[in-house]
Amino acid sequence: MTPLSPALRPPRPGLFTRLRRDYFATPLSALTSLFCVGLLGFLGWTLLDWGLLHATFDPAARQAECRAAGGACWSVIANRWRLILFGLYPYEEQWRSALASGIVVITMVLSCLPRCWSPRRIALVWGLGFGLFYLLMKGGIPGLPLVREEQWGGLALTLFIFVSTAIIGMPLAIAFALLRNSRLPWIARSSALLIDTIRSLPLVSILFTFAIVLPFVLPDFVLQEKLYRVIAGSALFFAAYQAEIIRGGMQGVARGQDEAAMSLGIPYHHRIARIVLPQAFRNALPATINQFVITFMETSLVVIVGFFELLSSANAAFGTSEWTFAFVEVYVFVAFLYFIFVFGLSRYGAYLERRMATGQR
Amino acid sequence: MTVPAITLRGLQKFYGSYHALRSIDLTVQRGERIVICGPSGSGKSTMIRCINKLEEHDGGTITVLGTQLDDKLASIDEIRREVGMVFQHFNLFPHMSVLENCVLAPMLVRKTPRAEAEALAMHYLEKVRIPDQADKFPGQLSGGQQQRVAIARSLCMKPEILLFDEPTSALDPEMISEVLDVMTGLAGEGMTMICVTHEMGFARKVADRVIFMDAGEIVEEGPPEAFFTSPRTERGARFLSQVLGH
Amino acid sequence: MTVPAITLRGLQKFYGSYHALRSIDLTVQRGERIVICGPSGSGKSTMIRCINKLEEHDGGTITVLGTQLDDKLASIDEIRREVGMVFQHFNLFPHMSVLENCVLAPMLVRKTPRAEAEALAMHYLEKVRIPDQADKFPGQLSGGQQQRVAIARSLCMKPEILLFDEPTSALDPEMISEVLDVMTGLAGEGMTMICVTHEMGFARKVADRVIFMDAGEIVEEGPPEAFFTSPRTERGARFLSQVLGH
Amino acid sequence: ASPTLEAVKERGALNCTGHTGSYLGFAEVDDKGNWKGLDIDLCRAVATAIFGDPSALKIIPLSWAQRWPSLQSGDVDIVIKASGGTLSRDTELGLQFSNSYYLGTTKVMAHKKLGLTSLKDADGGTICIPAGASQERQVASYAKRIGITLETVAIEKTEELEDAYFSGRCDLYAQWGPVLAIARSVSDHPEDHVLLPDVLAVEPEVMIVRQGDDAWLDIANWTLSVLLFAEQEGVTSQNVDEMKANPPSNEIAKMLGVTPGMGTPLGLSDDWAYNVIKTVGNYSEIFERNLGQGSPYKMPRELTALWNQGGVLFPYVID
Amino acid sequence: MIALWQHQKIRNALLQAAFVGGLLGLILTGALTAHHTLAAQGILSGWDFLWKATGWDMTFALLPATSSDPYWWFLLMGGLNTLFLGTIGLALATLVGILVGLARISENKAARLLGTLYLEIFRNIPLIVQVFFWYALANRLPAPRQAIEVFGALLSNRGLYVPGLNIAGWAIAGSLALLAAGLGLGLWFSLARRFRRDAPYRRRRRAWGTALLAVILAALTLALGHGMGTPWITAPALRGLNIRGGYRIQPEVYTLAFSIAIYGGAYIGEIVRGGFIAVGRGQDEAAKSLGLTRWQSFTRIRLPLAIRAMLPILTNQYVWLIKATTLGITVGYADFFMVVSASITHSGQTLELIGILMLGFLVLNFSLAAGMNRINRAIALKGHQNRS
Ligand SMILES: Nc1ncnc2c1ncn2[C@@H]1O[C@H](COP(=O)(O)OP(=O)(O)OP(=O)(O)O)[C@@H](O)[C@H]1O
Ligand SMILES: Nc1ncnc2c1ncn2[C@@H]1O[C@H](COP(=O)(O)OP(=O)(O)OP(=O)(O)O)[C@@H](O)[C@H]1O
Ligand SMILES: [Mg+2]
Ligand SMILES: [Mg+2]
Repeated sequence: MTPLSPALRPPRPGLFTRLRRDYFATPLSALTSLFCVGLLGFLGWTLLDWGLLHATFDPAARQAECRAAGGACWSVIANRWRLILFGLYPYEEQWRSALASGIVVITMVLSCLPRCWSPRRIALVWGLGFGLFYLLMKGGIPGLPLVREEQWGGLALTLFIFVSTAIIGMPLAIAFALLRNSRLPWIARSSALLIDTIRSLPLVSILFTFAIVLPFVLPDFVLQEKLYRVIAGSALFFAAYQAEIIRGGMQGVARGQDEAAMSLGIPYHHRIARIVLPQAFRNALPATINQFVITFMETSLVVIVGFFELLSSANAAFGTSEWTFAFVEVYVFVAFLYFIFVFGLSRYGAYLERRMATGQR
Repeated sequence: MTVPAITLRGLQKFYGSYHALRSIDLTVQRGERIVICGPSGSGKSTMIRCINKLEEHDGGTITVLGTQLDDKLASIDEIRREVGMVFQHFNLFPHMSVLENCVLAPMLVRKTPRAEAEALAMHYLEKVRIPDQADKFPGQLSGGQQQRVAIARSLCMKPEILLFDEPTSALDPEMISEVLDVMTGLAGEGMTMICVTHEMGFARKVADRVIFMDAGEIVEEGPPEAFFTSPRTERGARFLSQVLGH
Repeated sequence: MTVPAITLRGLQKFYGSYHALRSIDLTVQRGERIVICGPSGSGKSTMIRCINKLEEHDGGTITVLGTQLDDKLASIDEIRREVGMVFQHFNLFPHMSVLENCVLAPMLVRKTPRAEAEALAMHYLEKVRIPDQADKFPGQLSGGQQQRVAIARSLCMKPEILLFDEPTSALDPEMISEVLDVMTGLAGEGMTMICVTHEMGFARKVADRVIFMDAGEIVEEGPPEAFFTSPRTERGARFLSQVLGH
Repeated sequence: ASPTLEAVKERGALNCTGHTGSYLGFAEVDDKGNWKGLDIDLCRAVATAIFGDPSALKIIPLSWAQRWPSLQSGDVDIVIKASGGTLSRDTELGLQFSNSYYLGTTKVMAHKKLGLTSLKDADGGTICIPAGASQERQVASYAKRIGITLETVAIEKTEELEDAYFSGRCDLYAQWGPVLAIARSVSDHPEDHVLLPDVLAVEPEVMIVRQGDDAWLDIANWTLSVLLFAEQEGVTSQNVDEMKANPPSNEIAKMLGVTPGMGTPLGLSDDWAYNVIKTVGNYSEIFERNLGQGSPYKMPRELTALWNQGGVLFPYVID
Repeated sequence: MIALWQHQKIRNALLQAAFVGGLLGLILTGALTAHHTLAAQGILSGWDFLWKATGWDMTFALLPATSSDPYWWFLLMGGLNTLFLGTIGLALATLVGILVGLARISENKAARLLGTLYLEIFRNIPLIVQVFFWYALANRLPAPRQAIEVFGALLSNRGLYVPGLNIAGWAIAGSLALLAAGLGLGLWFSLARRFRRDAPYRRRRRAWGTALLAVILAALTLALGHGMGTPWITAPALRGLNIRGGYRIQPEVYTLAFSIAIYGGAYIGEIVRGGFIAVGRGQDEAAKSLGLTRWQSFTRIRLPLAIRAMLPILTNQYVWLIKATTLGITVGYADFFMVVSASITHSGQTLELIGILMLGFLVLNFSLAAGMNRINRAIALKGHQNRS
């Protein structure tokens, strides 16, 4: 309110005082601090020692050299990274897979920018990004030989499954949430049962069902590539969870909002699209980000139905006589890849939360 | 103007087994300004929420601007366009700027082009004396300012009737007078208004008629001076003594 | 009684770089009843929250019942026992019945045996006129009743000083008078009270002194009649005209 | 008149089983993402028999649990995935087997420092076995037979399983012979592990198809027969062109399509066997490339040799 | 017709009928097609296999399960294993979660930093990778002869050996059951609606009385099961190749439980943090201004309120974590999913077994959710909570 002259600023405590206040306020707190710092230091040093100081980086090195050095054997990554990243994608065409992954990442980043948040822009970004991805990966036009879906693999496949799960699952989730919130009791009840059923099943069993059982159940003309069936299953699972998150968010929207819109004469679909959902999404943001994180990690479960996504490519990467010993390094590498994406997502979520906190009240 | 703005005949409303409105009869002429008061839980909000069908009524008839409200879906949105409502807690859309709040309904419902809707919105924002806040978000305004935006938002639909449900009771003392001023201004322009409020000063100055409700019934009605100075019922007298007491 | 109940000397408080209290000096004698008023954001809540150290102050001294509040943890808990506080939003513990709310602190802090604590609680619940609600949960009471429980809960600790932070502003008009009645009763018993409120009727009737704050400073203080009829400062006059205007 | 063959031809590719991850020697992925291994080469041979082109093959990676449902539902046309023929697979799952292409024995490896001479000494020990494979049953029944109790650790993924054994979680490791031998040969210290003499079971590995399509099974069987016959007669991918130009015998002439009659009854082209040998090689070439001297594993043929070299494999007569 | 459509009630009825009918139709069509396809392929379909002997041994079972036992018994044991691991995993995860959550809201910056690091690391790496990692680590522990000793427990690559009671298994099972029954009754007495009206002290007395009775009975049962003249407790010790005595927890079990605890702890930690944030400052300030100490305010006010705020989300998380046990297959823990999976390969009855798998998890998770909702309702705050 009243502008403050700089002379009136409170005195800033010195570094020592702050350290004392933050870390050593009471004996218990001091103990906790020491313990935490000690633990962090120990873990950090062990990791550094193994992963860097005693590690082998020479691509030509094999088991004997690596064992002699004592630390991590990054040679396996140097030799097998293309398999990990691209899976069974034809070797000469792997640039396409790399480019496609890049496009997905760019698309994701673009759609995370608040300035792209109008339905039309999002649709444009996604349509373009996804179309390009598909064209590059699948090919089948002059210049780009056809690469069938079962040859896709590695990071590109993981991204593809994740992104399409999200794209299909999100509208489905909204539909589920609205159905469950319906005023009509039978619709609300049966969709509640459906959602709860899907939610309490393990994802593996759903993937298994969609990949393997569905061919028995569906007439042939509905059946598509196994990849698309698996994506459908994973999207359904995502939708069931996300629906509950959105519903939670909708409960957080004051009833007065909907009433205000009603009393302005705004019809149902506009009320949902313009008033309720935007606020529901804000409320549900942390949970939504969490769900995305989980979904990204759970793409690794498609290994159970025989896809060469990141994790099974990694398995194949040490699954050869030369490298069977170096599986820890491969796992660490893959875990690191997952970590980058997921960490990015969760930091972005935190940023959004802060941004919205300042936008409101 | 032979058709009254609002006619309620034997209006009944139940919440489960709780009888919230017990046969309410009321006719409001166009241009009339009505203040409703009564103790908490007496059914004031319920009644005005029935008028634009935020609550379904369980018996009797509601006729608004000559149209009877029934189960037919089409008529209710048409009615709501003509009946504006201002809530106790403002209920502004927090994710839209003040201007967007105001232009949303005209653009979606009346298909007004954006430029025109914005001009209209600015006109009403000026009327409630906050044109300079148009680009802020509701969360950045004080309560009094928010309530004034809510009034402007309702006005942008050019409703025939405005309903107010305790528009000042969520405000700080200093802000109440801002909002009451705006409302008094509107009343002066001949808008049909029904206002639930305990601001007796406002009622005295503006109302054509004061309605006193208790336990789901209209206990007393009449011109404000008569009601405030010599309430006819004992219940009304007791209520007045408590509200004006401190 | 030579030791004053509360002495503030050059009290300073910053929120980040925002200067919320700018050198407040105030002495409250035992048995004195003080009403604090002032526009929103003027630092009223901040000041009384500093008195029982819900906020840390950044400069100056606070002396309560002869003990100076500093960083020593032990002294603060002792002081808090002697200083009760009633909040705008009651802050009852929703998972405990009314009786449990009242006996919790005496049993935990003063080690009063349960039977004795319950007897005491019932005594104060009678004083605030809701002994029959003792077994209900806060969520089942009206706002006015909740606030009265909050007062009883504070009284059960037999504090020397009671602080009220806008105790009636979250209440419906009818309930305000219930709570004000109880407070007036307390004042009559000689309790030391500091009360932030805009209920001018109450201030007139009860207060020994009215303090008017603005922008983190005490702008005016004096006996209520003098302040209400002829405020010395222009800011005070403006504030009064708005609060009393409608 | 095989519906499966028609479907495969219409699709333009054979759907054959791969592995999730890898199965050393039988299905591995090289640096460039290409499949190799004994099972994979057999898939390739069948694909070549049908299309004359080894690339008309889709390797579908499958987990163990998936192989039967995938075959039944038509996701794959044939299962060549180190799987043995069993009664219940034949009668209850509606499957049909080809001749055996590999004879694996289930054996047990032990840490040398335990000083075991046979499985009988290992009473009370811990044994690692692949989960959901036939070894699970074989170990159970063998242990019952010789009257010992073993604690089992069953893990689905071979790498995990072997890591469990080598790191000392288990005293013993029961596995299908070739995998066991390979595991030992690529371990840090092969000399620290001994193969126990016990043979828990003999498992004839077979190619598996759906029941009720005999003509399709014929194609699998004859592809295998041709590979073995070529080995028996000394026809290799190097000399097959010479042989075709001057067939040394009537049988070879017929096999290579010089005299017609080899293809049409099977619904294939007459030179299909020539294509197979030309592109994939005979059985011996396939074996040596993936498991034998040409591979890191250097496995001997043992039972999997031809009948005239002390093994049990044989071709049918081409007449 | 249009008039009919416009009439709300009729329209609602039609819409609902169409929706429910559509769903049912979808399920029915699927079932019929499956039946048709299977019949056409001559695949034996039915439930007879459930009574056949499996022919393999379960790696871990709470009750004996050998190769001559039928499939249904194995499936049951698998379900029990899932329940067993689920209980341990969820309990540990909750414990870790509380620690992490408290660290994250602690006033100590170092603890906050550690909590955040923990969260970001363990939440962001797929559980399957973590399971692989911990299992590999567990296998690299020293052999039994060089076992690490901690507080009388021995840790080796054959498992964790903890001192055990020298008491017959039936007695332990019986006393555990008694304790559980006592706990259940006690909870029921203190929470159930029908006892609400009683005075609190009487309710409390009854609850504690039941609990005490259960403890005494349990102790008696234990004494009965104890062999005369032998020591009560046996400590694990090295004999021959292996460690004997005490209880042994296999590496598969503890790695999996550990991984679930570590991973689930990260998520639950966030829920705990959310729960405490949701309590709002008001209650804490009220407690403070009554002179309650920080500890008293924490245990009496903030914790009980936080638990109420957390419970619904926690239910969700539990349901989700229970499903994480399906990763047992990666380390060879014979959980329900692994048994089903092995049964599929051995019996080939894919559809039936997948059906059983789904049914099992449905029952498990629905009853978990129902139980949690019950508790939630029992401790729900009374009346309207419209103020913070
Ligand atoms: N959704 C509801 N379900 C059940 N009872 C309700 C509901 N809404 C209102 N009531 C009850 O109906 C009665 C009338 O409520 P209403 O809100 O109309 O009162 P009011 O006169 O507006 O009171 P106030 O001055 O407190 O706003 C009250 O007793 C209230 O408890
Ligand atoms: N935690 C906080 N962080 C930053 N600023 C704060 C905080 N609490 C209060 N303030 C600011 O300090 C100033 C004084 O606040 P305070 O709550 O004391 O005002 P008040 O006089 O009680 O007003 P009201 O009548 O609205 O309760 C306000 O401008 C407010 O915005
Ligand atoms: Mg109301
Ligand atoms: Mg305040």
